[in-house]
Amino acid sequence: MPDLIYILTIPLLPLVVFLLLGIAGRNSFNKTGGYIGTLSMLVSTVLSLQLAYGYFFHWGKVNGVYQHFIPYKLTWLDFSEGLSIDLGILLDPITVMMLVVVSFISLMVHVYSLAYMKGEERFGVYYAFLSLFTFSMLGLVLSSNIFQIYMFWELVGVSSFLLIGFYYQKSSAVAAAKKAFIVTRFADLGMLIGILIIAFQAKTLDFTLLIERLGTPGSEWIQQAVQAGFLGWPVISWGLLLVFVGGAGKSAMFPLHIWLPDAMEGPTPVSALIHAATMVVAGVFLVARLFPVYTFSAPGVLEFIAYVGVFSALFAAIIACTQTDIKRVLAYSTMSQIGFMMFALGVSGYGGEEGLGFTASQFHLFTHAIFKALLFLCAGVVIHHVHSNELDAMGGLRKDLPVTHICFLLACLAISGIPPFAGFFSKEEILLAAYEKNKIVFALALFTSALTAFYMFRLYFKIFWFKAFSHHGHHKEGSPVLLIPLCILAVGSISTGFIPFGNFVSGDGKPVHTSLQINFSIAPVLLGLVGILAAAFIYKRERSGGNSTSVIYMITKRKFYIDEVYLFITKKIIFNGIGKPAAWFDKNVVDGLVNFSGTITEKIARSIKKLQSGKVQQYTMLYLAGIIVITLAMLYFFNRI
Amino acid sequence: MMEPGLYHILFLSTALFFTGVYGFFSRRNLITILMSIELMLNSVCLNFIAFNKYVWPGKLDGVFMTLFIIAIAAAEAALAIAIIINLYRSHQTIDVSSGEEMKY
Amino acid sequence: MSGSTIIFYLLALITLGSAMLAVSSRQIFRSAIFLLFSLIGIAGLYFWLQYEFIAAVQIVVYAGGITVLIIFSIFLTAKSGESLPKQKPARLIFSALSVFCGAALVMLQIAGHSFPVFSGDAILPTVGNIGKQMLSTEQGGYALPFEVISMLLLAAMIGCIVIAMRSKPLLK
Amino acid sequence: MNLWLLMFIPLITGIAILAASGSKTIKWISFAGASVQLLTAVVLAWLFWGLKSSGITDDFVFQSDLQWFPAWNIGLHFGVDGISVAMILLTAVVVLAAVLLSWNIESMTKEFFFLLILLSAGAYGFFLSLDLFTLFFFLEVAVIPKYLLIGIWGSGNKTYSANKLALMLMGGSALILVGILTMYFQFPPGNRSFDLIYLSEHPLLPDVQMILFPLIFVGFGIFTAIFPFHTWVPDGHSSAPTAGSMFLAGISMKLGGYGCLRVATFLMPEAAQQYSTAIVVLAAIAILYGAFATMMQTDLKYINAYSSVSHCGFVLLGIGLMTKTAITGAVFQMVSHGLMTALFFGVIGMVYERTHTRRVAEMGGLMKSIPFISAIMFIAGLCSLGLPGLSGFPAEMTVFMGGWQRTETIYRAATIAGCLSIVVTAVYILRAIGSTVMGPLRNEEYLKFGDAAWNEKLAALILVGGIVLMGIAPMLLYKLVEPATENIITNIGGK
Amino acid sequence: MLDFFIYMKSELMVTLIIFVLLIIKLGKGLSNEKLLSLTQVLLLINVIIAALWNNEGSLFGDMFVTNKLIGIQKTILSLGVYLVSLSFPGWCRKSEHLTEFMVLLLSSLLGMYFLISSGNILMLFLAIELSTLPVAALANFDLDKKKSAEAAMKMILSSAFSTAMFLFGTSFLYGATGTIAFSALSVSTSMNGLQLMAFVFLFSSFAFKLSVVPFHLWTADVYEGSPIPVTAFLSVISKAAFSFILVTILYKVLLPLETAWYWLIITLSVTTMLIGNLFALRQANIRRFLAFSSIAQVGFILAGISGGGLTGQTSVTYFILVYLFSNLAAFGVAGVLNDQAGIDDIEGLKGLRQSNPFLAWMMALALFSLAGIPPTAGFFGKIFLLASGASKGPIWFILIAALNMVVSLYYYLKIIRVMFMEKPLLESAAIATDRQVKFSLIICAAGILFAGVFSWVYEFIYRQ
Repeated sequence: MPDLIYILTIPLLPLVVFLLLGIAGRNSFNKTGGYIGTLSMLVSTVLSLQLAYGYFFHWGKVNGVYQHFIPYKLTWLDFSEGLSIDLGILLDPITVMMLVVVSFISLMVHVYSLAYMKGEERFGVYYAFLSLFTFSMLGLVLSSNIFQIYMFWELVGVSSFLLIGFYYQKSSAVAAAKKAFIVTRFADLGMLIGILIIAFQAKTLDFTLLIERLGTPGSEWIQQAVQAGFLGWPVISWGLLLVFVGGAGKSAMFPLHIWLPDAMEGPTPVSALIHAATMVVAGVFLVARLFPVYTFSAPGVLEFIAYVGVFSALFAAIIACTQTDIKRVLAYSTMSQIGFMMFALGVSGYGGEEGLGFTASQFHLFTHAIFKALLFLCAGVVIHHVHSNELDAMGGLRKDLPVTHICFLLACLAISGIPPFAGFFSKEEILLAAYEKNKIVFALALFTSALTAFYMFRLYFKIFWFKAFSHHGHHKEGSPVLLIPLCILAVGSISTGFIPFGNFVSGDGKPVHTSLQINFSIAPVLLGLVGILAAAFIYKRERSGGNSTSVIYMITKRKFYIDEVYLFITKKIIFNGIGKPAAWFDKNVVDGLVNFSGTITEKIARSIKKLQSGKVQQYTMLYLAGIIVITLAMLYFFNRI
Repeated sequence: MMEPGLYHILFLSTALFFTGVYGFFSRRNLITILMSIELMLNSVCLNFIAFNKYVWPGKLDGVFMTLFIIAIAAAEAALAIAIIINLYRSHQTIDVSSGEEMKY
Repeated sequence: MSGSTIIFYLLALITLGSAMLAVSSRQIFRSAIFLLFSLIGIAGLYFWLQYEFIAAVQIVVYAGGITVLIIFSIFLTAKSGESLPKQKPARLIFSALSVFCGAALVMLQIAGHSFPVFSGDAILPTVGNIGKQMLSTEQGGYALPFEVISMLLLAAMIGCIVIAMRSKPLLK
Repeated sequence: MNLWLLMFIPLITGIAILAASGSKTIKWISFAGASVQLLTAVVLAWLFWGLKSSGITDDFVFQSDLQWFPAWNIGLHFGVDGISVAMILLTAVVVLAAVLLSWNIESMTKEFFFLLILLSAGAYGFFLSLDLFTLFFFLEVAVIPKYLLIGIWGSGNKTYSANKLALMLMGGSALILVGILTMYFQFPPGNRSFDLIYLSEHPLLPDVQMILFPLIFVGFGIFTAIFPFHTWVPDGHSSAPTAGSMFLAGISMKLGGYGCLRVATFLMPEAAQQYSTAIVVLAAIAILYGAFATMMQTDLKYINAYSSVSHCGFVLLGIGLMTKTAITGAVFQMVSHGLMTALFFGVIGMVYERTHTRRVAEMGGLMKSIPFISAIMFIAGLCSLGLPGLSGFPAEMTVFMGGWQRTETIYRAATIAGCLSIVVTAVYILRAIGSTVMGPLRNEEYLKFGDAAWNEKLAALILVGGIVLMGIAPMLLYKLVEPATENIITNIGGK
Repeated sequence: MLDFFIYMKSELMVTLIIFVLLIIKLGKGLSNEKLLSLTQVLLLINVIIAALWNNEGSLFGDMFVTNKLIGIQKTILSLGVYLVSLSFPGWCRKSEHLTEFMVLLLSSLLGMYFLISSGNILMLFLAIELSTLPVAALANFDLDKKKSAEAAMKMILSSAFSTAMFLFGTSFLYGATGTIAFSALSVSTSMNGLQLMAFVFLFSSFAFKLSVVPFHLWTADVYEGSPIPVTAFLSVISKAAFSFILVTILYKVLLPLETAWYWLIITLSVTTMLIGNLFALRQANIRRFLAFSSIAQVGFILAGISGGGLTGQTSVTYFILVYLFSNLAAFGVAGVLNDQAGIDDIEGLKGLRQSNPFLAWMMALALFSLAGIPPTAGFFGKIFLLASGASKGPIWFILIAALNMVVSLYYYLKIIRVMFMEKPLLESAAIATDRQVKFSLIICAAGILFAGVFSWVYEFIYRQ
């Protein structure tokens, strides 16, 4: 094993760039900031690839099992005996895989943004934020400590906030940024409490130790943790459930998904990077990271995850069918795909063939990152071209944007699970894993998969077909800088499916055999094709979807009124029900008491002013009265002795 | 009736004292108030003499107290009358209610 | 009932009676005269107690000095025959009440207290004894109070002069 | 190191201010004094560190004991442990920033800076003292100048606020006074002492503790805005001039926390154990209630003031939980909140000087006109909502971590309440920042604003530096504080 | 014989000054200006004499006793009178009867010397009268003011009443114990009905002079009506002297009644603080305000007295010193304002900071000291009083006392607010402050600032 300390440079390079551009990006590096950022990203990517190569092919495997390595660890903050936040690097297959994904997609987005964001007033700042995000995300995937993950989790959240709110003068962007941050923060609350619970049960925050204690079958730690109960569930289950809530927040699982569509207010490359490929899969990554713990300490939670995942997948797919904003459709599709990854984890077992779900989930994560980034970047080109997000403003663009058209089509095929594109392989594995474990989940997933094909091609047709193009004929497709990333990603969408993923990534580090089962694949592929055809049929005419009056359509279009429910809870219950009374209470009761003590004193003072009547005889009468009273008191108290 | 003795004199002087106090409280004319004070001081003198005579004749403390009280009473009365006369000049009355300007 | 007893009660009656009249009479001049009677009554009691020197001082200072001063000031400040304004009944009642309480309290305490019986040689309050002690600086001497009271009288005199001999007319 | 140095520098600065003339001179003198003090504080920390790492195990070092009132056995007993050093550093930083941000004070400059320095002297003395009387003396020194600062240079309903602040704080110190006097007279004549170390070695009877603990704790608690005695905080902070708010929230509220820890808990461990449930409940109420009340505020200073109530609740929570981790967290939170809130108030002051309003609704899009100030405000806000990498995060997390070590339901519930507040915090901070710094530009006039001047920049950078340093390297502070909390914990017999 | 001169040096000196002044008056007389300077010089000498050669001893068969503490107390009184003579040159210059004024003032001072040195009830009585009657006359010295006449009337009548009460009580004490000497009384008093009653009557007279509630009612009216130097004298020097003698009476003479007077004192202490504070809250006149504030202060003095022993004695003496500086500074400022601008009401102080920063800061310092705000000496004074009270007192007592400090802070701050935070009514021009007043104020300020922090002042008193 080589000296791995150089891994530190992978996340630190973007950090340095962030600091440089953050401090001086506005003035000195506003123009050149993009190039600095891209260059550093390139270095990071190369290093990641090199690491991945080394890990997977050279030194990572010992005795046929991929090992955990902790090449670097620094105690960042001590809490107490055994509990400390360490900043460390944990290398295992999923880390390395994620490292590659993050740095690679980030590089693509960096390059793409060079052209896309050109001429922005805050170009340098944009790259600073992008670098901050990349740093945080890299830090997240490298984390060796559950609290470290939480830290980077928060940082990721804030960089997402900054990037969504990049157009800070747009009220909707600010609102979306706030919404994204607050919703995920709320989820993080769950994660935090979950961490507290787990830390208490395992007496450690370190992943390696944690997995050793709570992720090893039959360990006494598990027995202890399972014994203590709260509301009928073992405490550890609660803890893991809460941790999952954190993951669900970032990964936009129902019902914490509401921020994701709004987050599309950010610049499109940002959506590609954060809200499609990397950050939103953090939840999946987190569950995968703690997978042994889930499996052995709280299998019930895992089942729950499966249901949440598949429901989210279906739910999002349904909504995606009716949305008219290109980016929102993609956002819902992202949500849906993450649902796939989630339930894949949920139906997975640990080790051997049982662990297919795990591998499939990670595989899908990998392929999805590539084709979803591609979709977004294409969408960016389209939006750039028509200056609108609305599908109604588009149509027939295949002549104007030939490269984009092709790339988009490839990506759509990939996501729809049409062989031989990348999505097919990963999705197939997921479905297989679900089929073996849970038939209900499998059925829903199958349906969702068909729906995916339908709405993706709805999008595709609406953008590129069925409309005479007239108004935007004069634009060129864009600079090569814009197109190169598309092409690279398109190649990725085609080719990555062929990677024997199971050899590299699995729950226990041992290879999983993932052979393609042709007879199993027939159904999903056919269903996918049906979806595509349906889309082609329905949307070939302009201004289709005339049945927009039907109730179901309306409900779907309004995203099942989830936003309204949230609005009701926040505005009516939290603001008016708690905040206002609290403020009122403070102003009137607590403050009122303070003021009241003042007024009452003044009142008393005023009411006894008559004592000082100005009449000398009254004074002396009081004098005598005083003497009499005191004498009586003295006689009463002291004369009896 | 009993042979008069210490207690008789003490009761007498107490009565006298509180008669003075009553006068102090109830009169409106400043000079009559002053007169009431003289009554009170006199009763005290009587007390001292009675104690000196009946209880502590070994020393003349009571007598000296009385003497000095009488002297002080004179000085006090003189000063009080001067002040009252001055008040009369400024207020044109010696009713005690004239001096109620400062209050509360 | 011996003569001495009769004399005591007579004196007591004069003293207390005229004192009460002095504090209740509506005629200020009469009040002053009743005060004089009361003071003379007390002087009589001193005589009865065989404290002749004190009795003499009482008559000279009080009856001769203070009463005259008061009468003069009555002349200076008001017409002698004029009857005094009536006090508010509430004030009278409260005064009487508080005074009654006070007197009752004190008298009860006096009645409840047994004073010790003196055994030893009594010093007679003769002029000689008083004079000797008054000027003695030794233990039991009263030279210092004597000096102090001289300062007091001086101060009182100066005060009286300044206050009573106001030269300027009143501004307001 | 002679701790008297830390008292002399403000003293000399104060005298120099009184002797100087010309507002520029006065400002530079104050600046110089504050800078030298900061340097001294840093040197102190350095030497302290050296001493600790050389294996000295004394709880308090650099002690110097001077008889002050021998008749009462009162001494000017100075000494520091890690907590005091941290607090002194905090004070030095905040005071320097406050001086810098008062550069625009033109009326009664001399008095202003003198009072500011006097306040700081009070705080230094308070943190240095190991004698309860001296401690109390310095505590009170640091009250009335605040009244004047608010009343004279403040804004809004200032007399009301100043009165409320002074009276409530003095009320608190009255309780403390009663407590320490009674404590003093618990010992037979000849053995009476106000000395902290002596008292910690001769604990009071539990019955007495049960009476005195609430007095002293509530007394100090008022300084830290313990519910329901927190109402001076919003009014006082919002009416105060910038430097006043900075000092109030940054340091003054820490006096209370420090006192609760150092006097109440440290000297009366049995009672502290008994009352810890009550403390924790009150703290949890303060945290949540403060946070919810903040949500409804529309004035930037009120927002920060109420959030201070909430944040200082963490200090009390940490102290009430009485585990080593939680107490360390409380100290962390004191330092963190001190820096962060001072920064926030400083920024609000900068904004107010330009916009002449503090109402959130009347601002918007400031990022466009004053990017530097906006960025600083952003950082302050992020720190407030506990972003990793800034100081709020380690502080809050340490408290939570410590809290969870107490297994009783009520402590767990309180800890969860604390956790919950970080969401609410996010809501109000983002609301505030979203509609001031971000959002559409409300007023074209705003474009004419000049961005931060050198003094503002310097002040902001100093504070941000502190925040970031603590945020990325909390171990530094931890190493400083840990032996002290260890000592407290051993004394009170907690975990 | 030398003893006589040394023990009575202060009394003799004051008598000498009185006679010097009278002789000058009998001669050609001097201009007020010169007379004032002369008096000031003589009083300064008096202060120095009072401060030096203090020793323990007694004269005239224990009628006159002195010791080091009494020496210090006399020094404090002398210093107070010296400061009073410095503080009100405006009033003094205008006065037609300055010699008489000074003579009466000094007579009263003489009375106070005898008061705190008295060893016998007769001396006590004479000293009380000697210290009170001249002040009653002085109260009338604003001859052309109605209020002054009213004040003098109220003072002489109520003090005559209190004298009668004092004597009435004393007569029974004499009757029950057969002695008027303190040394004999301290062993022959005992707890029985008559003596307790006699004690209450006797005590009421001290309470009256100290304006302890409910015997305080004359205070505000007299303070308001009297000439301002007299008010200052009354509120500071007279209170000081009577506090000192009350300590002696309670600690030494009436020791057998301690359990009784202890509870009386703390009850009255609490009542006095409360009532004084409540009345002070709503006063508009500066002098009335200071009157009630001084009543509240007396409540604290009583708290200190309740502690007993050396600490009680020391803390009371020390507090009186501090109180003297603080209150005289306040009265000094009030005097200047009254004299130069005719300001009598708190409203008149509006914006004083802008028009007269020196006066405003002096006033503020004085008020802070009165309120017990560190680092002024008032803080230490109050705390030591409370500590002395706490040495015996129940916790509720100390709690009420401490909370009363907060209430009192409210009204002191009210004045601060008026001076510092309100706009001036008119563009009131700067008021010329006499150099003497400045000097006096600076002495007071120095006292306020340094008598506390420099602990040797307290220690010095403690070690006597």
